Amino acid sequence: MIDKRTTLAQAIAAIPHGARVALGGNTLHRGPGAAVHEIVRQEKRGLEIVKTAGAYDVDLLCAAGCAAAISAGFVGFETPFGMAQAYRRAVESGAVEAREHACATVIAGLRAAIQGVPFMPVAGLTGSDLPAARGFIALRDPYSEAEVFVVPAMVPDVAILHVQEADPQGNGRIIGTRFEDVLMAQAARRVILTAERIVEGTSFEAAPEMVAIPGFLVDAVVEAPGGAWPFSCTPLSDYDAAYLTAWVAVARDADAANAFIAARILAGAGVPA
Amino acid sequence: MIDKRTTLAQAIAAIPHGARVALGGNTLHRGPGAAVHEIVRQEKRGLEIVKTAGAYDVDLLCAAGCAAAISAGFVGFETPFGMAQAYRRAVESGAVEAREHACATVIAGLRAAIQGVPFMPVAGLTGSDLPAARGFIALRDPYSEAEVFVVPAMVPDVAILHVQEADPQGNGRIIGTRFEDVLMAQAARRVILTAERIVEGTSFEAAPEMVAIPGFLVDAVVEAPGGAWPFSCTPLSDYDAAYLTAWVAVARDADAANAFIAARILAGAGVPA
Amino acid sequence: MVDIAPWDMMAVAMARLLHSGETVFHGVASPLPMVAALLAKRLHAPDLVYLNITGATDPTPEYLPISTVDPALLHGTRSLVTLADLFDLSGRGRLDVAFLSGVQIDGAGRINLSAIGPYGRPSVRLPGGAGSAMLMPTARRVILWRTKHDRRTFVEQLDFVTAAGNVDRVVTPLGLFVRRDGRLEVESLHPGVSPEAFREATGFPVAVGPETPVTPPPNEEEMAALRSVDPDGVARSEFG
Amino acid sequence: MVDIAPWDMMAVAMARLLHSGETVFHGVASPLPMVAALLAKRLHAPDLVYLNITGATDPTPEYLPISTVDPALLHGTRSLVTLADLFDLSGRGRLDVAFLSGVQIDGAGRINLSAIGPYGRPSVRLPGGAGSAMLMPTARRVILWRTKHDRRTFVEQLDFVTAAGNVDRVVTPLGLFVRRDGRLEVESLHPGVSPEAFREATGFPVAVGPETPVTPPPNEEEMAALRSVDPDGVARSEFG
Repeated sequence: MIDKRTTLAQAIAAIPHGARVALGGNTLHRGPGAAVHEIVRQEKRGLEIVKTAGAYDVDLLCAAGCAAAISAGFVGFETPFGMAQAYRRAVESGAVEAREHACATVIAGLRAAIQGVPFMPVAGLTGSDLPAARGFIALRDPYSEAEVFVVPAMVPDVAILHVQEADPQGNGRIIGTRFEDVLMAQAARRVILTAERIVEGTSFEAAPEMVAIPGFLVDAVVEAPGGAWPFSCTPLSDYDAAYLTAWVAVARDADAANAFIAARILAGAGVPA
Repeated sequence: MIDKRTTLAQAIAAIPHGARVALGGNTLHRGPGAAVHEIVRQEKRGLEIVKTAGAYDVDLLCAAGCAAAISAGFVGFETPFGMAQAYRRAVESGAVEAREHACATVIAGLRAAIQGVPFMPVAGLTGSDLPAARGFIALRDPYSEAEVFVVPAMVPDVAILHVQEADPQGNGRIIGTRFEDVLMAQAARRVILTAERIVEGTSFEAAPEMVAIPGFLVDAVVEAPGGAWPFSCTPLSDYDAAYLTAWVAVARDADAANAFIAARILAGAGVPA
Repeated sequence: MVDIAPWDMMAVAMARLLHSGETVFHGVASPLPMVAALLAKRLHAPDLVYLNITGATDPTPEYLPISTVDPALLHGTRSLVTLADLFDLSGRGRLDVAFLSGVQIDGAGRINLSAIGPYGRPSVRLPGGAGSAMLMPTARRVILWRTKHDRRTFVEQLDFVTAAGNVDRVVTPLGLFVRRDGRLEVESLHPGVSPEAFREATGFPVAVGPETPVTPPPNEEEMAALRSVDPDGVARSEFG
Repeated sequence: MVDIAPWDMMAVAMARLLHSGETVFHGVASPLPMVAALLAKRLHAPDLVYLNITGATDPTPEYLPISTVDPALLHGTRSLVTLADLFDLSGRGRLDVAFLSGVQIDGAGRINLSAIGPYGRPSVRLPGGAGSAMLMPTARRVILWRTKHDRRTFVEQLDFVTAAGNVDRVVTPLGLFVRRDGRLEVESLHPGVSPEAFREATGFPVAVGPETPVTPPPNEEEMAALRSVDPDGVARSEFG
């Protein structure tokens, strides 16, 4: 069986500038933190980030100049930490394009990609300015004459997902909420898994229902203990509230954010290996 | 918490004549055998049966005069037992309408129902006579101009699923392949679960990923040990090859089939309780 | 009566709007709806089905997290659904209640969570509506809550309509709106809130006066249940 | 050479068509494809990804069932996908090989699994095409197999086109067809099969003669691997 293990540096190096990158997890939880930091270190540019609800990942990639567009339904740190200030600055200055979605239209775009169809109908959206702003078109149902909005397929060039356990063939076990990770793994052209630990795949055979990501969809597997940091990774670790508080405090100001990135991320200080 | 347990007789009695009934399982495996026999006993009429790949269930419901239409991609017993003879007779005589699908269009129709949209695009179908025969329409993608077939939503009035374990609230654990059971549970207006055994729901809390059917979608839970018979129910029982061989032998002839149904099903002889 | 904490009043008022047997959903950044759903289950709606963005179905959290996407909200769930499953549930008309909020809310109960100023080049880029553009028209009832009640929140004119739809009630620190014939009407004022104060804080015209009912303050049973559901006062976190 | 059992010849010929690294799928009633995929993995395609209708991904069955939807085909799988997932895989162009069959097959490699006689009132209602109408146009390569090779199977004109698409090869007890420019051409005759016999058994015109290559018979390594993959001869079950 193919051994798909590689280093984080090599896995991220394969992502071209301008790629459409889907990131797993949701807000403060089980995001691929180590991979996002490596993207910053490798100074990727012009990325489109796809996620239903982003937080530190989207904010950092905006601050570091890696992102050109954000396709998401929500970008913020939730109650504890408030708004995504670097994302705000980048969008308000025009440096980054906010491709606003309802979370359900991100899912619809991924579903169309997964099913190999050009568009996916989605319920609702009526009365919202979003379809006009995003160019989402309503079609007439040829069977019932009802009208329904359709969202174009959204195919990520790469999905980066952090899981608790993976085997060398890319089978990935997610403990707890799967968020949109499984949809992203199916929709993307390439899939990078970072995993808290690599295990023998034989250990998955007793309960394959627990394996969220089938290995045959995965291209690269990276062992990354603590690789969700500063996101939570249940049951191993909570989100790093002190670190996120420090980030939000500097994210508002470009120079402060850059200094933070240089010290904490590029230099690697304060970023667990 | 609501206790949804009831008897098989009561659960089936709630199904009106002419209902669209989705049946779980696939060909010889994990079909709701006991529920299908109860449908025959209660002499339901005019049912539309929805399934990707049916076998004894569809064949029997045709022989017993319960089915008026079959919406399926495949109806047959696979290699061991050959064709569904009663289904053949019923369709060839015009007594039952074969609403032929590709299995993927059954899934597409259920997906549209699940998502609350009027239609679902489906890849492929090009070059097939099926769209013309079934009235499946191709739409032009408003974004790319590509053409894609769309299938109308198919909302079952009831889904009947047999699972290995359920709790009184309707959480259902499926061991092994889930087939289209989860889609049917989401798409149907009502859901009836028959279960090999009823367990305390607390036993599901350690691994909710193993629970395929969320209880809040379920209306009735019936304890039915051996309730898949004559279908297989892994790991408890294989399909009953001797019984299915006997059925296929009589299914070809109306009188022989009726005599078999009277003796083995209506009288209950040879049907495990 | 004015010594009722606004987070207690809001949590209780929101819980009272929920009925047993209803499917109730909240998403990200929703401490008050989380508390309200669990409180209603404890009080008068034991068969309420509590659903949240973690994919938990009727969880029994050991403690309440501030992040409402927190894995703590999975504790005790017996099945696991996805966010996509929950949107689908709403899409097919089977979600009874969705809790949503807005940075701006207009007199029709429409919300803006997208941008202040011109949408293409906003003066303030907001977080976005998350699921609201899909949920508001499809959920059977939408309950809006907002911990700020001022003229910057309740506006005559939204800068952008992020979502519109089946709004039933709006709960604020000052009182409750009910939506009738497509317009928000004042249903009740919380204890100690004057009609003038409410009118002053609302950017669109509202009929409010001495005849306007007063929201019944939380009773002892409600307060006791609230303390046991939310001993750490997570609901308060929304007030910064 | 004529003492080669047709099921052995077909299983080996089908296995030879599969390459390492390919994703390969079969559905219901497919003993020969099941055996062929496992045989190819054993022989020359260790990294072939064997997928089947049970949702297994690279299972290692302890025994081979006659029903190819049997739970026995899940043994050893490390993940579980659904039939819907597998159709989606094909729909987005990521399924390399789909094994399909037909009661009727025409010279373009199109199949009929629906009905003999008028579709609306057939003389024989057939089982239906299962996934084929969706898979044939979307899978990168479709390999058809049929254990009967006669003029009732290989026909000039289908009574109904259940599916059409990316057919690459057709494997029968008499030989192999390859599809070039949209038409089935004879690629090879199995050992002991005469050009006349093949032409006689085929209902559409085929170019076949003394120059037509002979399918290499199963070699010792192939036969040994086949015996170990399918010790009970499940492949033979398709021959009734």
